[in-house]
Amino acid sequence: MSLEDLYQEIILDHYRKPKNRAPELADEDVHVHHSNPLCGDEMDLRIAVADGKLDGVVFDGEGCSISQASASAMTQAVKGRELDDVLALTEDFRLMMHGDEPSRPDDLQDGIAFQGVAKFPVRVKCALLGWMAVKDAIETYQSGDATHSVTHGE
Amino acid sequence: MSLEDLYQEIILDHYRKPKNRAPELADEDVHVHHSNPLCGDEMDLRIAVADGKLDGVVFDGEGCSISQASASAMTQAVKGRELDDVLALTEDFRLMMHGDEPSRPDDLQDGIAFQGVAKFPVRVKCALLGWMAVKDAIETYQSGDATHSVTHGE
Amino acid sequence: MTIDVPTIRKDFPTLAREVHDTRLVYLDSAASSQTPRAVLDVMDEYYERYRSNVHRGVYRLAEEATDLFEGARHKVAAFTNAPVEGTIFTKNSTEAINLVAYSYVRRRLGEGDVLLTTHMEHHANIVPWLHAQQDLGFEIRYIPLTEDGRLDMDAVPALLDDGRVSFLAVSHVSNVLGTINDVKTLAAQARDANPGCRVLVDGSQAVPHLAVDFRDLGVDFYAFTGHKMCGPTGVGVLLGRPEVLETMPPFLTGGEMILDVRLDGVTWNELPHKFEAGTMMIAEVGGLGAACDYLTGIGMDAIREHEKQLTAKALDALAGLDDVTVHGPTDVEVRGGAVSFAVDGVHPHDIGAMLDQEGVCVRVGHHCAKPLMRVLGVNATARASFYLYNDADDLPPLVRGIERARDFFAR
Amino acid sequence: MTIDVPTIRKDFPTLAREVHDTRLVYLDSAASSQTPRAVLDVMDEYYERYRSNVHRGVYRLAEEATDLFEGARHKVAAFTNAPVEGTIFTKNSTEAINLVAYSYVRRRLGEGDVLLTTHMEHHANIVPWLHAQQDLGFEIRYIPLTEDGRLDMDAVPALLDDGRVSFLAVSHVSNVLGTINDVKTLAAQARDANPGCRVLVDGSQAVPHLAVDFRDLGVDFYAFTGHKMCGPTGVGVLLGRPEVLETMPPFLTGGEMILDVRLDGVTWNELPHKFEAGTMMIAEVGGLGAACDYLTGIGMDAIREHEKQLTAKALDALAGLDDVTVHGPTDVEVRGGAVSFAVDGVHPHDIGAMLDQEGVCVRVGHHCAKPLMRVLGVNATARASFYLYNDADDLPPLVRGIERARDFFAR
Ligand SMILES: Cc1ncc(COP(=O)(O)O)c(C=O)c1O
Ligand SMILES: Cc1ncc(COP(=O)(O)O)c(C=O)c1O
Repeated sequence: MSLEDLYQEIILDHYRKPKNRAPELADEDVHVHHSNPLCGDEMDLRIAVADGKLDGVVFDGEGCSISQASASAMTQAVKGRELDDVLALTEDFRLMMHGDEPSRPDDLQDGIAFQGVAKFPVRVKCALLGWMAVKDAIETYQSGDATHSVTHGE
Repeated sequence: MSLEDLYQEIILDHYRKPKNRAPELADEDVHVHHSNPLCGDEMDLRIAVADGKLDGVVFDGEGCSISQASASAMTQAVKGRELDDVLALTEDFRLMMHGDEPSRPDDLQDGIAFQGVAKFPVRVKCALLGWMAVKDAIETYQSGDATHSVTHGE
Repeated sequence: MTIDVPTIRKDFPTLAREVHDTRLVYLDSAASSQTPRAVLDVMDEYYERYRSNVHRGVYRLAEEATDLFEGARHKVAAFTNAPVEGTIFTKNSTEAINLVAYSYVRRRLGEGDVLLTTHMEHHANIVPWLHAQQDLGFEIRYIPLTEDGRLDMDAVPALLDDGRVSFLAVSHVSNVLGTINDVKTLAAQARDANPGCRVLVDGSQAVPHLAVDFRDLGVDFYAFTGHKMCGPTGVGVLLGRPEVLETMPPFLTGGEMILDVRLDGVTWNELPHKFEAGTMMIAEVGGLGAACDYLTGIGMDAIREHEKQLTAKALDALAGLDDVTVHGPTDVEVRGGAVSFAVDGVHPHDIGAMLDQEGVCVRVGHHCAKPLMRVLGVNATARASFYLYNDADDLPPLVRGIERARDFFAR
Repeated sequence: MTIDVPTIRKDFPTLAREVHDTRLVYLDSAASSQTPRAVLDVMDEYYERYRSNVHRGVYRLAEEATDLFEGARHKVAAFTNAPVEGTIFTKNSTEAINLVAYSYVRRRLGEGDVLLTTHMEHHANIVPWLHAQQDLGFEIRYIPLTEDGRLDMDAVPALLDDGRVSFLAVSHVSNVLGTINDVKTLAAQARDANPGCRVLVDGSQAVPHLAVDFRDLGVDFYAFTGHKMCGPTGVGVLLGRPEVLETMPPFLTGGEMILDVRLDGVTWNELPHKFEAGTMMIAEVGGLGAACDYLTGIGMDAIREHEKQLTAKALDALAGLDDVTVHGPTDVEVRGGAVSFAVDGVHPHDIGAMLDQEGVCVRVGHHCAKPLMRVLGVNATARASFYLYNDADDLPPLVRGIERARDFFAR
């Protein structure tokens, strides 16, 4: 698999024009900070919840094209869904990164473009960063907290 | 060089019928204990000094044929000599064990038979044990003490 | 499930050698084993095809090197039925045991605590405790031995009785006596007496020769070394229960084992990386993975059975010699293939030198087990040890050399 | 005294490889160097001809293995002009530094003491001190950097002024900035301020690239690592002044490093063995000896001169690129061949991935120097690093890849 397959047009688009990238979110319920110090990636993710649904989600931070694009695609795929549904979708994405076929390819929306990343083990962490952050944000919300900070390892 | 060269008749003789091997010495001035724990050799050496000369020397202990035979040959070569002369002869033997030609082959007496040991690095320590003990005993005497104990390393 | 030794011997380059114009008979695998071609090939391939550093390299070579390294971790974990995140690479058994000494024993034990060990330990499993004791003042107790060199299990309850034993360090198989210890039972007894007691097993002489199941033993730590199990020099392993490892501070610190370093503090990496500092022995870990494959291919049960039979023959042969005494158990069900012996009136050094003339490599000395030597009442022993590439053809040169030494030296 | 790179390249098997259908351009020697055939041959010969354990074996193979091992010690000592008994083998630089952390710093420093280091250290030369500080509470001070990434020598007197600096830990050459530090002057200054101050130099990036003279530097400890200097993985070195090593307790304990073990006490072995516990990395030490021979054959001065010229060309080429910034000194007289750079708007990960497509291996990330990253105000850098087998032909693929990454990713 070549680099061109990794950096597909869809991914580059999200990297160049990220969706829902912002330093603030109106009605923010939870703010999490995730970092991947081994790569030098840092991500702030904010969510707003309404009626058990993910009403708003924005991310901000620094990282490689894969981590930024994946976070962007993630926000589109999860917005408006039930919280538990987002958790399930996150798990689907995670398994895809470990080489499984996704069970909900349509729901992943542009996230499906990242399937090829599974072939580049060092980049899997990058693609997962945003998804792990949203999962953590929801769990933080469910446990009644408003902020959380996570450092990812190998 | 073969094992037969190492275990020459002279060496075997000293091993089978050691000279000056005894647990005690009349008029003992100094008693040293030397061990070579890596081989499991233990040696007690006793000297008696009269008129600046080595009047008596005996050894006792446990060890391989080389260490026992070498100590036996040593006692014959050093007995009756001036203390400083014994130290010099000891140095000659030590250098021989490191591959040099001995400068006083005749004075070493049967000690010369151990020249071949230099080719068997692991056995050099064995051959040296008695010589190092007599050197230490004289130095102990010269410093005014009566006993000393030494553990040899690599 | 039998072993075809002539075929196996072909895998080991050194065994084709002659010394002193005679066939090499290598009976020193307890000190270090031979290494098969398959292991050397894996290391050569690394050096010749994708020599590079592991982890986080974004280029092809580094990915291949990482696959070799982490793939080997999975192999070693599978080989010993241990959790992958509790499979930590060290340079040898000794470092593995020191890791536990520094990050567990020195952090947890103090006055009033007791560390229990045995009279048959290798220095690697005793000096770290004596050294820590000098600084911390805990008590060390020793399980004594029976006449025939087994642990005296009858003495154990009294040693555990006061509930103060908070660490048990015991070898799985003795490198001098060959004794196989029932470490599973010992670990259970120690925990019965004190639920907080942690157990370390020195498996240096077990993993090469027996099928070891870390999870089944129910111990906290298990150390072994690559160079005795058909692997290369320079690599060892500490297996640890992740729950326990999690609670321990790191040992060696530096690169690779941290997630973040600020001048006011450090975030340790996740298991197992937290305990692997600096650039690891990449080729050697790869080689150890290949050694696991090699041994698995032959079968650990087959190896054990083969060694049992060969050891029985060796014990028989030695029993037939005048003036020769074997240390350790004579029942091959409870012993491995390390056979220490004494020849009346002949120093082990002289036995070893004479055996060398017959092409036979044995180890002589204290075998890094001075306390055991004192118990046996000797300064040194000669030791022949067997592995999968030895067979009954290796026994006549051994017997011949012993007889020659006896006749030559005995006074 | 010039270097014939095409001929030298033939010594390194991996360099003949192609990746992604293009010639491999290995620019990651600061992470780990390639290993020449001559080094591999020595290790293979050990495994194929005299595989056995060292020290005190009375048979031929063990004597040969001991000669390899101790012979290599003499080679390494000569290569760095260090005393043989102060030449200690470890598994890597990190362990060498930890040895000093455990057996010196943790035994001697306490509240009121100051350990002085710098803002450019590799984690190996900072995390051990931070970790010890957590337990012992001494103070750590940092020598700051100038704008162009050199140590700010003007700041040093004030840092030493109160006479409380009792340990100085500094790298000889930076793995990120390439900076060569004047460690001889620093050591003298530290001792002037406090005669009892001990100095450790992390020479991991120096020994591979410069002629290092341990005695001339006048430092107490000097650490380096085999895998960056044409040697194998799994071996490192601590050089130490014997007078200082004598006063230190051992670090790792077990077999080989003791003379005697009684249940009530231990007699440590003589230097250097006191600090070498357990079975050592025998093949790897042999390989490191061969690496010293190999580098000596080419000449360390010639290597340094070659790298200086090549680095100058590389700095020129990068200076000609828009949006590319080089970290660290631009004067090749005071820097080695590690060149870190940033491309505006492109994350180092993406640079590395794109360079891989051109066959170019560079390292991206924090290079185990997080504190330095903070000083530079970045999360990561891309780093190309040069060695004796690189030449100007390797620069066009590097430039091409950087341009491609910039054009592809820059927003
Ligand atoms: C400056 C410096 N110090 C220390 C190290 C650590 O060396 P090792 O990983 O071999 O222990 C390195 C390399 O990684 C380095 O570049
Ligand atoms: C029982 C036992 N424990 C520990 C060791 C130490 O192993 P290493 O020297 O590889 O650290 C050995 C072997 O020397 C051994 O036989």
